[in-house]
Amino acid sequence: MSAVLRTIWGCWAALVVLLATTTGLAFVPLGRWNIVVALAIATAKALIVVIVFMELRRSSGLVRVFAGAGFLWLLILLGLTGADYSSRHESYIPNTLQLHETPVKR
Amino acid sequence: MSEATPAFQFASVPQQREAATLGMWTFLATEVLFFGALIAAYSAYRIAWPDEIAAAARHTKVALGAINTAVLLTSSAFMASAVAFDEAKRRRPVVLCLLATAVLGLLFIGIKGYEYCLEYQEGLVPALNFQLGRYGGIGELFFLFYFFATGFHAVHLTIGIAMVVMLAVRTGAGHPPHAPVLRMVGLYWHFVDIVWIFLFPLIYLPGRVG
Amino acid sequence: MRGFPVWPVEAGHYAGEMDALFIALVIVTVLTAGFVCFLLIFFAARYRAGHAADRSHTIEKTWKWEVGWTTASLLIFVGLAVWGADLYLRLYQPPKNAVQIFVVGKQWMWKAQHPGGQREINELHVPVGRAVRLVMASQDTIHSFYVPALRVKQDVVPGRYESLWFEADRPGRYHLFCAEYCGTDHARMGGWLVVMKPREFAGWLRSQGGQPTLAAQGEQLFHSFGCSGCHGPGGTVRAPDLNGVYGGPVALQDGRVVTADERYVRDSILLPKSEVAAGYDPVMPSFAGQVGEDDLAKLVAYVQSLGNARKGAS
Amino acid sequence: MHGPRPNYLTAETTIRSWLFSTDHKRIALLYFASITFFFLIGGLAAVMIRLELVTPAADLVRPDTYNRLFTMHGVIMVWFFLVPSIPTTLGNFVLPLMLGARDLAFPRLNLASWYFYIAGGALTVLALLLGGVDTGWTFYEPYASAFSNGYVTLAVLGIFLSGFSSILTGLNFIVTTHKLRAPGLTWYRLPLFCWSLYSTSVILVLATPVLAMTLLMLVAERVLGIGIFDPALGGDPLLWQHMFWFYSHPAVYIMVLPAIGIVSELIPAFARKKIFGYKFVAWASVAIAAIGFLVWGHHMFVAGQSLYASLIFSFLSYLVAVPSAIKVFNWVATLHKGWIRFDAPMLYAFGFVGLFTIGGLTGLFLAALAIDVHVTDTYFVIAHFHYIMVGGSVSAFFGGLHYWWPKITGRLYPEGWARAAAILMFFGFNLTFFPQFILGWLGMPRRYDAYPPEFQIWHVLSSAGASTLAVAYAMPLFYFFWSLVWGQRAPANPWGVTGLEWLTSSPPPPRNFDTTPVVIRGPYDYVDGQPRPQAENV
Ligand code: HEA
Ligand code: HEA
Ligand code: HEC
Ligand code: CUA
Ligand SMILES: [Cu+2]
Repeated sequence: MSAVLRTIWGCWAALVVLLATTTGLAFVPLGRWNIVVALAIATAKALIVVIVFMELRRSSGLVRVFAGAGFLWLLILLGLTGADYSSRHESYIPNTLQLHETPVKR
Repeated sequence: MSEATPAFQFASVPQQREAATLGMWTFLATEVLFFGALIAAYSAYRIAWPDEIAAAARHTKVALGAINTAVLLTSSAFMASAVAFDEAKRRRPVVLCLLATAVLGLLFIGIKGYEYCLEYQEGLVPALNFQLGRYGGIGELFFLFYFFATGFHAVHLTIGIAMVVMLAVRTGAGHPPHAPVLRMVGLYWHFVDIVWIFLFPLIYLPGRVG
Repeated sequence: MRGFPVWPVEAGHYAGEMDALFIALVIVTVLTAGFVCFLLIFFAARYRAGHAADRSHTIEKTWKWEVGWTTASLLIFVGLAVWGADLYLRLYQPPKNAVQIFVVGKQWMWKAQHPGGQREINELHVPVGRAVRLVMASQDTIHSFYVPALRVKQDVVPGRYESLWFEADRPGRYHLFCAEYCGTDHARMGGWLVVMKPREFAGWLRSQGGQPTLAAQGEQLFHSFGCSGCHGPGGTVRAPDLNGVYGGPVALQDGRVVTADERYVRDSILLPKSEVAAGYDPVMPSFAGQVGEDDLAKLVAYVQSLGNARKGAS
Repeated sequence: MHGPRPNYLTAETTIRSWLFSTDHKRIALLYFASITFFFLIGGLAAVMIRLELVTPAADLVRPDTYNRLFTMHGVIMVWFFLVPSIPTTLGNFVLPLMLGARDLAFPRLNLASWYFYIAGGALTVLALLLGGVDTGWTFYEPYASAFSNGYVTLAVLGIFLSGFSSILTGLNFIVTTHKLRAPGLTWYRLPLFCWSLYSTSVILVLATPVLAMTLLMLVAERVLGIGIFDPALGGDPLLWQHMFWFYSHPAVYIMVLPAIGIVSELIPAFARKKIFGYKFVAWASVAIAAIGFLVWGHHMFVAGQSLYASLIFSFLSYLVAVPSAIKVFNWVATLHKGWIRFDAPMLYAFGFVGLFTIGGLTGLFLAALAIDVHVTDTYFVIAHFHYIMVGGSVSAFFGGLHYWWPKITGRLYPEGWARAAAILMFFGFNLTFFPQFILGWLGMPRRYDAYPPEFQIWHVLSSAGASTLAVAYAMPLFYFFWSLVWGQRAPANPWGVTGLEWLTSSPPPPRNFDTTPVVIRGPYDYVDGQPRPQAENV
């Protein structure tokens, strides 16, 4: 019992520390790394919540698959949409630099 | 439905519990994509208009946001503790933890409401009194996403609070609903927490440097 | 009713290649669908209940078959995908010497502006045997420029330039449709593509009257919108000289390097803050809402002419 | 057995007992009545469309009316007919029976799902009555938010609500399939209909929420006037297309996978032979569901998305066709050395295989980038998807309906009439939609109420086909009603086939099985054309 509680509140402490870190780092100029760090820390926090609070470590494989599925599919949405957005205004066909179509950057 | 006899469509209580757990996780997967779609749209604009979004995001109240994150994280820890106590069959601490969870949830809503008030006064509400027109529409877009995302989150949280209070009352009055219910509510609560864990850096933290 | 047409007329260099791919696909379809239907009917007849047929030795080990038809399908599919993709990519590689025509779609008409300043509505006159590149914009919602005889189509999304190129190889009048649903008169948003022999085309251009060229009209606007106040000689603000900018690389404030194509010029006018040229202050005001698509085309044409002016020498 | 035993139909008779029933079989019938209603409305719109298109001029209805007709046709046929059709009716009815279960895992959610559906349908019909919507079923932006003057918000909210119905149904099926299988019923002993319903449910659950959120953004944009998708206000119209098709391409597999599942039941049942390559057919469903999420950009080849993205999406579209190929070849191979009978359900199955193959193969035309440039937004696309959705899915739906009709109602339908309808439907269908391939290749754009006269002949043929089709679709309406009153009583297993649903009486008792069956072998176990029951008798 108390061991479980210790884990829970230990994790809580870790979460709060991570929160402080991410808030603090947001004010440190890291260029484009700011967002990367922020999302990495958010992922770490989410993992702690999922694994400990939501007891994924004690759950069956099936439940784990379901827990992962939502996020995996979200990555599909982000990834393939990003495939369009990230390459839309590049010069996709070399040699025709000045005359081929390059849609608006947005 | 009591502990001993499962609902008619189930052969045993464990089967019923597994079904409930699986159902809850499936539901949460749908929720991931529900919020995820909003985040995807937001990300597309964030990539396209980094400066405008950063400029608008600076108008959010980062201190309040951070405090609120801490509040929600703490509530989650209490929720997890409630489940742990329930496993140990200790009713009083369960009720107390649930109440703490609910109170923290309400505190979150309160702080959020206060933020909304401030934002209203500063003229940051899209379509109502938006006054940050300098960002060529993107600032307003940012605040639309802001209100959409935090608003949906708040609705989810309110539902969570209602369920937690109900659980606390029933458990305190001596007839707790059977074990899966507490766990399901717990899963839901933690999920709402996770949504916020992502919203916080996405909404409050951009544009804090420079 | 005019008989049973089954093949669209061909009027573009691209149509032949497209038709070849189409025929290949039809052959694949007829062969596979024919094969499937033949087997369905054959088995149905031979193994109908009550009919005595040899039913011993049914196939038990299935995986050889599975692997067989899976790989066969996959190979055919990859072949078709590559073929289609190759042709598609070429559709987006206009030759450098293409004539450039600005096209604006709006509910519910197509407006075209030729380099010589000629304008037309719901008709587009082009010379045969000459690559034509359309730079298209929409004034309201999405439209789609479609000429079946050329086998080309391009959606025109508001807020940006889209482009399309073709080379017509047979004189005639061909349908021009709007293919993306755009409201009440979507079905009536269209007209004709008129492909003419070069001589006739030149005559047609002349017959449209002697207005200044598009670039010249753009130059006028350049003054009337006050662009020249900054960009012209003796401007009050330090702004880049636009001579020779078009077509070359531009270094941006944030370290990126972009090509100064029509998209860039358009964005510079409407969204000047999004790509600031390196070494300049972002003081250029946005002209969004003040410059319509028609005038934008003229300004772009003018900036283009400035670019060509310098490069023309090389 | 002696005396009429109470079955699920007769156990209770009040209206209340129907409207608040949590019995999956009754809910299936509630759904059945509702989707039939919507099919008729959608069909009526189709009839009006085809009438208008008989002549090149826009002479029957005004252009705005025409635009409202095809929009309501698409919206109703997709969201209120075909997406829910097979899962919520036949799936709802037979899935628990096939699993040897007494009900779905969450019966009350099942009922709630129907109410969501009805509420959504009511809103959409209201939008229709008030004057309709003119955006096309795809609600492309910025037209839908900034230009359309129809009741877009209302219709969109209707679709939004019906989305919850989809999600709840999917969730229920997933959990039920995982947790409520009878003893001995391992995954590889599941009938293939269960596999396909499971795969469908995965799509329902993972794709629908994205549509829901996207629609809400549309409402926000339209009502509040903020530019999420409208470029005039800083938004991006292509974002709408990405998010819409992220749902709507997988949704086309929602519409075909259950049909594929039914056909995988019918073919072994009427060939009296084990299905060829069971595991391949089963996993192909899962593969279609998963890969189907990766191809949505093939609707945007000329929309202005990046060329790189187009290349990826084209390639993946070909990949998703592979599992479909696997299915078709396995169905054909199943017939080899069977004992084939030609009852009406089997005729529909034959029709399905042929028409689905043609529809699918023309999908390959569209996936070939260059061809799509020419035929996108023409009648080629219209023909492509009607071949799969009407020729394929609706045929399979009718096949399944005939197949399980005796189980559902306890009555036999008149076989001769049924075969005649099936054959008429097949011919009517081809007459309606084959000319549209030619029209599309000729360059006839879609969503046109008026067109150049040289296209007329094909339109006339198509309209003639549509009237044939209307007659063919009306026939079952009559003889099914007839059979409810005068039809012969059906035995438990009228077709002499395997499968748990045939072990219980027709119609089944309220809780399906008197004792839970114990499954001893896989499905479709026929020895020399004779069935071997899947479970110890109940
Ligand atoms: C149930 C519905 C359904 C199904 C199953 C499919 C299946 C497929 N669809 Fe279709 N599609 C639609 C419904 C459907 N579609 C709709 C509604 C639209 C238009 C929406 C709108 O704009 O309004 C559309 C539009 C559409 C487009 C966009 C067209 C455009 O607007 O420009 C494309 C492009 O790639 C496409 C491709 C495919 C492909 C590759 C498949 C594949 O999954 C098909 C796979 C099947 C087979 C290939 C047949 C069987 C295979 C064999 C027999 C193997 C042997 C073959 C060989 C060896 C060659 N579809
Ligand atoms: C999902 C299922 C589905 C189904 C089943 C159908 C069924 C039919 N469709 Fe539809 N169709 C779509 C989905 C579907 N369609 C979609 C998504 C679009 C695109 C919309 C858009 O562009 O936005 C479309 C578009 C579309 C068009 C193109 C319109 C245009 O672009 O301008 C046409 C034209 O011929 C058409 C025809 C038909 C016909 C003749 C039928 C027939 O099969 C219908 C036959 C049914 C009946 C005739 C009803 C039964 C009749 C009776 C039982 C008689 C008694 C009843 C009464 C008197 C009410 N459809
Ligand atoms: C207030 C002064 C001002 C006015 C008026 C102005 N510009 Fe500019 N323009 C600038 C400055 C400064 C820059 C460089 C910084 C930048 O890219 O925004 C620039 C950049 C540009 C560029 C990109 C050139 C390059 O080298 O990258 C183009 C093209 C352009 N302007 C066109 C126009 C047109 C067309 C108009 C009139 C409709 C116009 N400008 C009006 C100040 C101005
Ligand atoms: Cu313009 Cu359709
Ligand atoms: Cu698709």
